[in-house]
Amino acid sequence: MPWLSLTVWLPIIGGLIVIALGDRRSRPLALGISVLTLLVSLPLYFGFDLSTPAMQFVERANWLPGFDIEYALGVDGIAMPLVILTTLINVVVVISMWEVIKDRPALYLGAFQIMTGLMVGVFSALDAILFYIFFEATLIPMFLIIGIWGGPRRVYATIKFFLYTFLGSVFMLIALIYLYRLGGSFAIEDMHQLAIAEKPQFWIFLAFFAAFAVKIPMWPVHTWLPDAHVEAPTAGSAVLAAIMLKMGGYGFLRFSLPIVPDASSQMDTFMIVISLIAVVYIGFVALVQRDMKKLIAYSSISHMGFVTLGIFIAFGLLQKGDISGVALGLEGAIVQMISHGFISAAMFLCVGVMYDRVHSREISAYGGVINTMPLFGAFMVFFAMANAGLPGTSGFVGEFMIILAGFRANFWIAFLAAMTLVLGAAYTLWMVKRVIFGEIGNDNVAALQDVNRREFWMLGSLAAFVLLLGLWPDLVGRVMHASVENLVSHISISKY
Amino acid sequence: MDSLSIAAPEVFLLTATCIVLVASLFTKANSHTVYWLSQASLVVTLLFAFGQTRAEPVVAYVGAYGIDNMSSTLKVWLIVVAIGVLLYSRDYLTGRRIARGEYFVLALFAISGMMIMVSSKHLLSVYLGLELLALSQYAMVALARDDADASEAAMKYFVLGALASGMLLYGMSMVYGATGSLELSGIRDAVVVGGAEGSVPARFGLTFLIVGIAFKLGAVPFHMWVPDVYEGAPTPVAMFIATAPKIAAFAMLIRLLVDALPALNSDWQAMLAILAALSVVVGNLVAIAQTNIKRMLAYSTISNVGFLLLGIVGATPEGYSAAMFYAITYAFTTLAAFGVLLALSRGTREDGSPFDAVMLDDLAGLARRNGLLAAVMMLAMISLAGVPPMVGFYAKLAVLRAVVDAGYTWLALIAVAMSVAGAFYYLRVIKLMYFDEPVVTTEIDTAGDVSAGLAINGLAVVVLGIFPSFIMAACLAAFA
Amino acid sequence: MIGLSHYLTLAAILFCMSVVGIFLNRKNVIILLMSIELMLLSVNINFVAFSYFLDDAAGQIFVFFILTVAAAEAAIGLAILVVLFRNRSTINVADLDTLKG
Amino acid sequence: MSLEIIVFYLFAAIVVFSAFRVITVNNPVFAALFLVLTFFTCSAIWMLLEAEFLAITLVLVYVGAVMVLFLFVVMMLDVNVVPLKEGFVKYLPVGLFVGVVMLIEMVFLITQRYFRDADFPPPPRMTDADFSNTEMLGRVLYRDYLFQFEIAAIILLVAIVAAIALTMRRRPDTKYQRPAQQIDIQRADRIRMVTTPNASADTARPEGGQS
Amino acid sequence: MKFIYTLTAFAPLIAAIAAGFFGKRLGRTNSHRITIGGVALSFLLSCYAFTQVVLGDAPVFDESLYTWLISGDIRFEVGFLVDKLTVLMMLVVTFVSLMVHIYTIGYMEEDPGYQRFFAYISLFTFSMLMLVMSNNFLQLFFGWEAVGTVSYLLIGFWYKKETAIFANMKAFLVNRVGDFGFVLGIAAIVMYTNSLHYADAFAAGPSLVGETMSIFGNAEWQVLTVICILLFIGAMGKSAQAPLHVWLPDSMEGPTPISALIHAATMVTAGIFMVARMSPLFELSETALSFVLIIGAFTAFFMGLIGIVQNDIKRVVAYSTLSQLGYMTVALGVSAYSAAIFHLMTHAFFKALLFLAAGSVIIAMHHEQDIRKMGGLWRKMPITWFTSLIGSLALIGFPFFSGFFSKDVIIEAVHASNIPGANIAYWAVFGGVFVTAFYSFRMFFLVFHGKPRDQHAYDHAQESPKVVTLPLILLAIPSLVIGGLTVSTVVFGNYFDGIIFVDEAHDSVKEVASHFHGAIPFALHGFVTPVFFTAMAGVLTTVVFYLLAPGIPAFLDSKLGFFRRILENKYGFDDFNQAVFARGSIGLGKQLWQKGDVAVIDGALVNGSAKGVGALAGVARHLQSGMLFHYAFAMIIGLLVMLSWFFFV
Repeated sequence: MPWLSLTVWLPIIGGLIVIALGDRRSRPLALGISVLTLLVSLPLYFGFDLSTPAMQFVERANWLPGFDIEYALGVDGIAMPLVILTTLINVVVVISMWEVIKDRPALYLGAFQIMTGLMVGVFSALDAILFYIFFEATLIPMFLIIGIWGGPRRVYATIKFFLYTFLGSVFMLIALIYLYRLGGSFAIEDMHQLAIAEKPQFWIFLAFFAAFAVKIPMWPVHTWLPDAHVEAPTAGSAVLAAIMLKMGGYGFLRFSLPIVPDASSQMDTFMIVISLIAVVYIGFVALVQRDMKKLIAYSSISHMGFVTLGIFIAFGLLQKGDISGVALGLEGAIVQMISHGFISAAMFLCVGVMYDRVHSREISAYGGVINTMPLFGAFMVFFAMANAGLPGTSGFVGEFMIILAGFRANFWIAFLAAMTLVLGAAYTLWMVKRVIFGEIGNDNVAALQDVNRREFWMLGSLAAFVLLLGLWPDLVGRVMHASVENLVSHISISKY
Repeated sequence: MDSLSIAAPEVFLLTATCIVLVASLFTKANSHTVYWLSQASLVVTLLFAFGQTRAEPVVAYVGAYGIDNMSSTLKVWLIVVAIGVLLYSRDYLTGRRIARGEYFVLALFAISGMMIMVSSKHLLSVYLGLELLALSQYAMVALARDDADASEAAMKYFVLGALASGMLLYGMSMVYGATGSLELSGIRDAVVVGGAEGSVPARFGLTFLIVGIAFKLGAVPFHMWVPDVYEGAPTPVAMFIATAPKIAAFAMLIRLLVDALPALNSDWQAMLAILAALSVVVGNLVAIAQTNIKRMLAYSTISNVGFLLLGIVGATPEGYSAAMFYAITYAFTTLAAFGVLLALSRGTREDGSPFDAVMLDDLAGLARRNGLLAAVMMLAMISLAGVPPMVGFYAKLAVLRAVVDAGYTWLALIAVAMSVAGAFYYLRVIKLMYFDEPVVTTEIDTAGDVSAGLAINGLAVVVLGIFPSFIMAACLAAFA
Repeated sequence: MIGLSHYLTLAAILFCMSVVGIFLNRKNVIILLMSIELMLLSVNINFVAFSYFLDDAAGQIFVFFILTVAAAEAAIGLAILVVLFRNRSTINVADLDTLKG
Repeated sequence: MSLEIIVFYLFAAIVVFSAFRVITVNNPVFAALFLVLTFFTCSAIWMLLEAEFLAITLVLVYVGAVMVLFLFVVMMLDVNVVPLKEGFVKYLPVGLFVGVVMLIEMVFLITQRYFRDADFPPPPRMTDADFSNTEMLGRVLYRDYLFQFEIAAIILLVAIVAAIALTMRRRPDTKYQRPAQQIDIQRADRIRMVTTPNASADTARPEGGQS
Repeated sequence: MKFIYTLTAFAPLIAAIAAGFFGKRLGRTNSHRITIGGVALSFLLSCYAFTQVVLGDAPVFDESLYTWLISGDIRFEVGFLVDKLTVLMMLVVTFVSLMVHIYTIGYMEEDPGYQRFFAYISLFTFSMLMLVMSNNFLQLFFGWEAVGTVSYLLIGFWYKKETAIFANMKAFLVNRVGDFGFVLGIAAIVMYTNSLHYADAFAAGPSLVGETMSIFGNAEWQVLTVICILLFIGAMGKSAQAPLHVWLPDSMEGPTPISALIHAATMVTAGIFMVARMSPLFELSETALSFVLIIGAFTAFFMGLIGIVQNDIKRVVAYSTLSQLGYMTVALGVSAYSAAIFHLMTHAFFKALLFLAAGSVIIAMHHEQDIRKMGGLWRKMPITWFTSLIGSLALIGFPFFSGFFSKDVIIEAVHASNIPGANIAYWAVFGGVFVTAFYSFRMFFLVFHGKPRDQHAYDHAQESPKVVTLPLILLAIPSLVIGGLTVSTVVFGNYFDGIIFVDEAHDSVKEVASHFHGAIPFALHGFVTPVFFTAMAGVLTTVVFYLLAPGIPAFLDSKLGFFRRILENKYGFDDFNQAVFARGSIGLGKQLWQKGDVAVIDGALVNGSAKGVGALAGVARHLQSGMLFHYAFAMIIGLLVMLSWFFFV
């Protein structure tokens, strides 16, 4: 079975059908599609061959022979977990908007389904242009989701989001075309084999950087994210944080590192420095946010700083000959992405649960929520703890691995990175203290109803995954070893 | 193949046009007879043109005229786009004091002119085809006789157009003087590569030719007519000018530069590179400041022409086919955008004058008034912005590839950077349609065939974006 | 003896004059149209001269067609002028500035 | 210095002068007349190039038709001539500069350097008594340029259609005669029978009495 | 055995899940039955393990349960190491926990969060067991953080109380500062030994001697020193050593049982346990040991001083805990690991006893915690009074009481040690004895003796129910006897052989052991030491101050108010943290946000460039002037430029 194609196209076509059939039946239909998508994506995990770094479930078809562009899909150990993450989050997100969305639900649900398909496409494309197409195409549904169903400043936020990320990625397009010119192929794996001189490598790296740093996002090109998150509807924020950001990290792993390892190596200090700035600087910024979504958005940036940190300490470690540390950093980055996918989605959905009831995201509009919503409070505290990187939750795993790896590179890298232990706990728990604990803050809070069955299962399933990955990260870890090893072999040889 | 069947589409169309012309005299102002006759003649012409697509390249009429892969493909698309133009125009013209019969007749003449340009193998044929097109267009712009803006636009268009064709002619005369031939093949053989001194007169002529071509395309700094004409002309005419003639102008460019003067490519590559860069920058930048959607689309045209020229800059067959692909897809994408505007332009304003959707704000909340129109417009805008998976992305990809292949990476960087700025104004249209609440909440109903046409047009923007191969294959074959 | 360059120079002078004329004339559209006729004339001189010195009839044929087209162009141009005058009651070039920006 | 040269320079001077006046005079009527002069002298120069037919055509078509059309329109529009001068002087330096630079460049490229007279020797004189420029053109035109000729015809048709479409106005107050309607008339259309209630004997059949 | 150990650790977890998720359905009684059952099972299994490991000489158990993750060549595993140190800890933890569970039935009787509380303390027991039973650093850290989290939840148990939810956040964050160092320490170990497993790390330890790393510029640091100090920073957080002690007094906002369990007996001693566990590493770095010693000494003396001025019954005990933790740390610093663990154990019993007794008083006083409003309670609640007396005597190190043995050994060991800083430390711990005696009996007398200061409360006071007093009694017994029974084996015997490693050069206990001839002679000798006299001096002072001449404290107050204020301000640690760290962070965050993100990045760069483009577009559109001659001019210029091409190219 062409599982990957199914996973890509089922939600896209399903989403179109949802839109076409109109609002009345849209909810069960969308849920069905999302569950079906999840089911067809599961064989990717269970049928995955752990022993090989090669692409698996590969599908190839001639697509644009004139362009030398193939329809080629496949996943390795780096992409596959992200694909599963995408399909999983999709189901949760559909559940999350069940009653919430009233305005044009068919369009809304359909847009999410389409976006899911496109994001799976991003992670499974083996052809650079196919990748680019999916990468860019995801902007359109997200643009509409924020723009149509967003908050009061949605227009500013969504246009900023679109243009920011679009600006970043067009340069990548030029780089891909340039690589085609060098190697005569758009296949990503062929690009990995290319010999590229020093100067072009630098420029290509910069182009990739523009695309992926904006997407992930790194400091200082992060400012679109808080705005987009704040204005997006809950489900939009969840998907944006859970999956869209990962496209940047995935891009670094799939493109920057193996294609231009020498330039990446030259730039690694720079990348590490801005990653650490993201961790520390953004940590402080998150501390003073008054809007819960903004706080979580900043926390996402800070966590993504770990991802880039984990990726780019690889070069310093390679020079030391510390292969084990390299693997630790890279795998840590991937684990961090997966984990953040669950946790940030959960955090945004938690805010959504409250927003649906009180229609405010201001921290000051709450207080003592746990008095009226004990179950919800438990979830919120749990996810907050996970966000703060509590061992036993998935949030800990990636950070721990990256700190371990960072220490091997340089004491101060680990030192600054580890500051997140304090900062992350500070901003998350301070928010929890002000929102969840305390006396009932006002009449709105007093009137709150605890989570209903739908919300319970939505948050509960995410909590289960957070816990599962925290207690047994090897579930994800084992699938990526071979691929990471392969990646290490790519970056450890010069491409000059 | 006998010479008549080589010119069969043109001959048929011209004959049919004359019939339409006569018919228009004897039909009532609000009947659709002329429209259907015109469409019928276009459809038959399309069949003729389609019949030629598999023909062997051949030249007839003492080297004046011929068909090859490029001409047959372009003709098909020209006619397809023209059919769309007429379809979308029909209901607009009803109820407005615009001479309807003449609109169709002149449009058909203009289409003939374009087909002649596309197939020309001779400077004189190029010139005559161009003039046939241009004169029809001048007249069409002025057709709204009571509209002061339309006549101003027509006047500007006319004067600048005449100036440009004067320059083109001057260039032709120089090329003729330098080579002693008016046939494109003769010119090509006469201009010797490498003879630096010897080719100067031809290069001198080339400069003037480029002015003529650039004017027709609307490349900066020969673009000044574009916004004014788009804004001033009645919307159907603006649509007509914005779509099919770009294909014809592209063909003219290929004929004059690639077919006739390939030996001078280093010269025209450099000139076109600068024109392209300027067009992309100016077009995208100034479009941001626009509030009139027609004017905005005009600047969008300018920027897209810049992209089209990028394909030529590389001077490779791939680049030409990329540019050709660009021209074709641009034409039908813009067609969709204008089609929506025309579908919107119905009813009256408060003062009783017919309502024309020309300002951006007229689109506010369109998604709630008519989902189809909004969706088609959105697809067109996304495609023009070059976001995948729309067809506009492939067009941009192809030309960028060509330009990077040719080593003009800096040009590609300028182009994509500006296309991001450009995305802003396309997004603004989507924003107005989808994010804003409508001022007028009445639903908009469109005629069934127009809706179907728009739906197909919008779908084509996506579907051809996902499966562009067959057009691309034809484009590649044109320069194989 | 009169060489080709004499004729070409004469044509170039006419061409430049027409160009300058189009730029300098800010008042009367009709004079713009006349400048364009001058430009076409300069092109015609070129063609006739080349035709003569290349001993090739094609140049003269081209001129023949240019004359034809120019006549048609003049007709349409003047028709537009008339329409314009009816709408605006002026043919002042500087007044044609409604469309801009 | 041969007669040819004198003729050329004389006429060239007139061409340049009159062309200059075309773009500088105030009154469009004068401009048109100077344009006529330019065409005339130009036609003479074409005579030097043995393009007799074109020279005649230029006079006939341009002077006889196009320029008359121009003059006609100028008269019809009855434009106020007085204020047309302002602005001209202001932009003259720029215009002159651009014109002169362009001229220098063009002349530099087209004169002796590239189009050397030596490379383009004048062809042998067509001294045959029965050689006709017109006939030669005719043969070429109708044999080799038939296709283009047809297109030119279409262009003229377009010009006709366009000119009519743009300028012909159906005024609502214009009275037209419709002969068919005039003939196709019924009695009832013209006559209304009126019966007055207090009819007297002498007015009982007024119409009948008249018919 | 694997199954038994797994069950030991997981029984409380299962109970916690049952009570936590299904507490409402189970009801109160069933909930406490299940959790108590779980912990009791753990306790019994711990006893069994004790018999097997200590008495039966079962081999040391060191196996992994499952592989958590593999990355590179580093295996992250979850597994148990059960040796004599572990079983000792297991016994202490499960026993105290069991007592607290039982006590809670009475203490939390009326609380609506009854089931939740049981779930939390069972979860805590599980976490603590995971911590002490770990055989690797990953699981150690897991347990480390888990106990911290449960502590966070329990301090904030009464989530409506503003002070409680402030205290729990503070506790978590301060602990996180410690963890910050701890994680770096683990990272260093992983870096230099390439393993998270204790055994591997200890084996690799000696080979690291002499290896250096650069941290600040070119100054080279001994790797082992860095590792040990980083690890110890973790311990400072958890075991509340100055300056990371600030959370512990505030943690008294939680219910009293958890103060006993978490903030006195078990969790806070995790740091001590950890350092003892890491003795093979710490022994290799004298610098690190000195650091530990100084920090411990400072904490032991100065934190005790603060206890003198506290009036909240629980806070007095809390500062006493700080001080006692300081003693343990001092013991670690002088390589007297066994003494530290020994004191940990005895302290666990008597401090839990003291807390629970305090809780009993609080119940009797209807949740009044101010000792100035108590008095004369000994008549009303004899059991509490008696057990408190035992606890207090143990605390001040009265001979034959268990506290005596552990404390005296520490003081002797410090005296015997030659580690840099031992001199100062000796005077600190010696002085601490007086302080300890003073605050202990100040509280004791104020609460139980003298005249009732609040007659109304006194009238309503009565002895607590059996579920409360039973644990008091059960804890009083070991407080009384455990020291004497075990001192010879645990401290001076070979109990920790092969587990705790002490360098010959540092072996201060050996020096003490040379004077040790059995527990009873040791205790008898205790009556004639300066330490004993000092302690007695402290007790006598309190007798004078608070029983005989209550005017003296007030008089001293008026004379020495300055010192009192210093102590009441806790040396300004809290104010400093609040002003510098809390406000500083918020201020910095605001600056970075408003100036950095909003003004510079977003305002100037992002929106600025967007505005710039917009402005440029606004200007550029004026090129399109609408004038025909300008258009023509543009074309002509374009042509001219292209013509000029020939002259320049």
